[in-house]
Amino acid sequence: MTTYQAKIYVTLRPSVLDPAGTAVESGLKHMGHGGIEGVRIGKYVELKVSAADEGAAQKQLDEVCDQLLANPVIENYRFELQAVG
Amino acid sequence: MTTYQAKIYVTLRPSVLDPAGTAVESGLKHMGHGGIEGVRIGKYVELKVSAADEGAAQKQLDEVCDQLLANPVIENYRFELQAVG
Amino acid sequence: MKFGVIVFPGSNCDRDILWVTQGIMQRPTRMVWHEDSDLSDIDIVVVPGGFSYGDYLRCGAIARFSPAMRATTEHAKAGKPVLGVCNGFQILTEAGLLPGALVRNANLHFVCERSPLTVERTDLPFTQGYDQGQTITIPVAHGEGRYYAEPDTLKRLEDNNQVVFRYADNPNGSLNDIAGICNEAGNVLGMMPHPERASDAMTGGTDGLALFEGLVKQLVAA
Amino acid sequence: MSVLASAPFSPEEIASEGIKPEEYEAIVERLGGRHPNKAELGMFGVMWSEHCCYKNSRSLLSQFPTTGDRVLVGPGENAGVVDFGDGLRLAFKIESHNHPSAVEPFQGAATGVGGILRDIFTMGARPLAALNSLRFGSLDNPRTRRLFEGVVAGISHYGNCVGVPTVAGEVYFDPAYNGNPLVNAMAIGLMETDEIVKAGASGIGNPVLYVGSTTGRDGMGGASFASAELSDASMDDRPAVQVGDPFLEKSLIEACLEAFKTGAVVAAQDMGAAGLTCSTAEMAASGGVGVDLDLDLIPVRETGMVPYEYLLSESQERMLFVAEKGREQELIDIFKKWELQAVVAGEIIEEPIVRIHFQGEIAAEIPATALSDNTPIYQRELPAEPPAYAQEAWLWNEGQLPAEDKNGIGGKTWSDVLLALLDSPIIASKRWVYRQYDHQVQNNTVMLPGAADAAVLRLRAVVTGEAAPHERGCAATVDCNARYVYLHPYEGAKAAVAEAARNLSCVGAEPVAVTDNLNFGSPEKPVGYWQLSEACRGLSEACSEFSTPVTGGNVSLYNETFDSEGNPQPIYPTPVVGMVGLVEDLTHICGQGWQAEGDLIYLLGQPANATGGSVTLGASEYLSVIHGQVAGIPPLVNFDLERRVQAACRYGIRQGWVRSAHDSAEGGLAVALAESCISGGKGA
Repeated sequence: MTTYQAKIYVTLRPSVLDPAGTAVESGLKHMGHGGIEGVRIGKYVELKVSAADEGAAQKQLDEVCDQLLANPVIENYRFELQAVG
Repeated sequence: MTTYQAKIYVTLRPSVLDPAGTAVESGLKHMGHGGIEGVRIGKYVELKVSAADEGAAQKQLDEVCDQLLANPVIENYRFELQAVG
Repeated sequence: MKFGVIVFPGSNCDRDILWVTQGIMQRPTRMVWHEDSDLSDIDIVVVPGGFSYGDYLRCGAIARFSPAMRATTEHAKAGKPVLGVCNGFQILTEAGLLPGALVRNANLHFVCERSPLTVERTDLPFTQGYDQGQTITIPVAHGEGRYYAEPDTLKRLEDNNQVVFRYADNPNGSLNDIAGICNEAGNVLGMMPHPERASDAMTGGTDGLALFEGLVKQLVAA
Repeated sequence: MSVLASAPFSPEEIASEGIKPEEYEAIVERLGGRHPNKAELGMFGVMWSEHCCYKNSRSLLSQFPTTGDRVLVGPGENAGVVDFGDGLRLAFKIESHNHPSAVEPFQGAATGVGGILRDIFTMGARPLAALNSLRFGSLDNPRTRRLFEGVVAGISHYGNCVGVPTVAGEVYFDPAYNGNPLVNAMAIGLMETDEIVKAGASGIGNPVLYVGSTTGRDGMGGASFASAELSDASMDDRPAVQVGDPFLEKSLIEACLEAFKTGAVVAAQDMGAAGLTCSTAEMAASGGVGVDLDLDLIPVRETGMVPYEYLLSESQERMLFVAEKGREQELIDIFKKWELQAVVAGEIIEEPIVRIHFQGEIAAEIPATALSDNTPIYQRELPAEPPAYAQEAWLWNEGQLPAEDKNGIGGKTWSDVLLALLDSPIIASKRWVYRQYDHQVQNNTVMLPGAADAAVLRLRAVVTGEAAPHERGCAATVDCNARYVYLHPYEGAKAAVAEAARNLSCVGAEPVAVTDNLNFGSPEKPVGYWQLSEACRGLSEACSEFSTPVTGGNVSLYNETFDSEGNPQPIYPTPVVGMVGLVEDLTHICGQGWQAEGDLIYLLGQPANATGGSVTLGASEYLSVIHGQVAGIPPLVNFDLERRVQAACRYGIRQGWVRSAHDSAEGGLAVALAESCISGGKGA
């Protein structure tokens, strides 16, 4: 079994309104940071998964993301895997 | 002026209790995903910043993270910049 | 002797405080819009509960940069009283007027309850109306009220006797059961429970009124 | 050649808009013989859905009593308004967000709260409180638990952030709702403007103002979706879920009330289900005028949207105003202060049509009434006799129960029975739920959740902070025992109104008016229509008997789920009754908990062993939890006795003789006594 460090990025689907992003963007403008747009806020998850090989780790991670980490109705996800031991 | 696509990762400092991460970890165990530990949940922010050059973009982003996106008492941040136009 | 209540677009409890200070105590109170930076006519600044700027990112993260909050920082530096309630407490920590941070409740749920608190010190304008160690019941209503600070900050708080209220039945996992703290000078108080919701017998409980009355008595005497 | 054959759309395309073949022919006739284009077809599809035009229920709703000396605004406006004396006028309404909550529980429920709050402040009233009525499948099903947690979190998020206290409600769990939860949200507000703001447009040439949030593709076709049966396939309708922004809505409340007080707003309408289509059509039709609107002027959040998407989008937190010509800039400045969109997007025209422009061309042109009043109305036939399931259930009688004696029944002692009842999710404490709602913000909550049979609120102008020149308050409740309605729609519906009135009387409030949310299965099936028709008959009779007129509400039909073999399962017929009551003097009210040792306990009304059908174990929670049976005829309502008992209870409270009062509902007398003990922290 190998342990992999996973970095998962869960983001709102483009067509879904992002109230948090809008609020931060207008807050930045109030603070004088004019040159910033398109603020979108999502979740960043780190975890360790031990699996037979990278393929198995990927398969398990897909399941974990679909079932729990991401809400397929309004979110997309992608992840990076790195063997650590 | 160049526009840079920024990807910012805001994570809780290790010393801070992460109830959301713990809840996800125990949820995964209930769902039969035994081989997963060390779940930590943070924020992932995407935005576009237009600046004279990469150095200026980096400086502005540090300010934005220190002032707003991350609370230094409980969070660390890092980001990646990529020129897009 | 005038109260000033700061109003952010997302403030919800600003009018609840106005009801206590002006409706019940008949004290002049001005509602200060967040873009207004003139507090020269104000004796006691109150930063109320609510969701200042929608606070989806982090409670109080944006509010601290508003003109009214910059003026409040000067007000505090001049030794004048500042009271931060719930979101107001979060804003005071984000603005650096009080140490530590308020993070998500340990059970991940918003909690609205009547919470028993122990009064830890009564030598402050805010708490002179209570007895030392008295238990009072004040409503709490928050989703991010768990007080957190680094070990050394926590130790300094306890050593300097800056903990003002402690939960008798911790609703959110705050370290050392901290419900409310003050700065070293003792003129800035931040607390998660809502004293303005326990100041009117009609809506249950008056344990919170003594806090507002204490402030007025102190200033009128000074 | 039939109209359908020459249609520029395939039968599937027409059906996908929720339009039946004969309805398509009616559309062509309404358009003076020409075929609709894609945008117009979509507009008809959403406006002729049950959710918007009540085509299956309108004839049944017309029997409801809707007038009374306290009723200032009845059905037809965004909310009903009643007069509480001393210049206090209360706006209130209930609405459902059942289907969006089944697909995305958090946002579905959150936007349900956002929508019902908009119905209140669009009348010129500041929202004072929210209530909700929720129903889920059985709790041992993991999907139910996820739906339940998501819905409660969504309501908590939106209500807490917008600063409106959630003060009362009900939660039921029953396998009949597996996969099709019911999320009914009710709101109450206090009028702040002198004139009640109505939706009817007027004044040819007056500008039409679009205010609030930007428009995107979210929530496409929410209304027709709300009336389509939910199936596993509908899980792919994913983009049909709107996302709410409670922070923006809070600014919208302040901006709208400020705008109304200028007197420059002629009419206002919330953009709920069917967004721009519904608001333009209803404003034009109810004003007897036309609306000319240009989509190019609408602030958008996404690029490349086509008319179909603009007109059907259900982006949240948006409203349509008609402003007095010349004073629109005054209104735009108010919205700019609150950092909200506010643009002139069209004007009122004399011709009673809705004309939509897009990139210089006419994208849609439809007679306004064709969209909102002149819609198909279905008169369906009542089956000759009650369905088999009902007739069979009515045969049940107490003789069929196992033998019992003073110690217990069926091997259980009476204490075991009581503990089992108190443990049933329907009866058990709902503290886990209301603990997540801020129920004290605005400092007007006099009775806390769990402390009494209804919420009691102080009525005062929140903004100015002065003391109220009166001691008046309002009480509110939402009630419905759906098992009673399932087993006997007529008697069950009467019982729902009676229970709501009883709950108000138990806190000392006089019942005043009703808003109802009818959650039923498909009316196209005999059982579904029998349930709907009989329940409406019962509701109407009871509302007249208690002189609590109906000032509006909501209908959600086609609430059915498909089990794995694909056969449709209708939910329990659930006519939720939201009722508001007047508290003359806030110092003379009471809760449900015992107050002091030595106080005497009285049972008002029927003795425990009364006969004649008013006191029965039929359709009871006891029968279901202990004996696993859903059968029998529910308790019959005796209106005369009910009125006298409630009057005696209210009078006793007002004299200060009665120190607590509690109505006997699910679980009967034993549970009622237990609840008063738990609430008061004393034995009995």
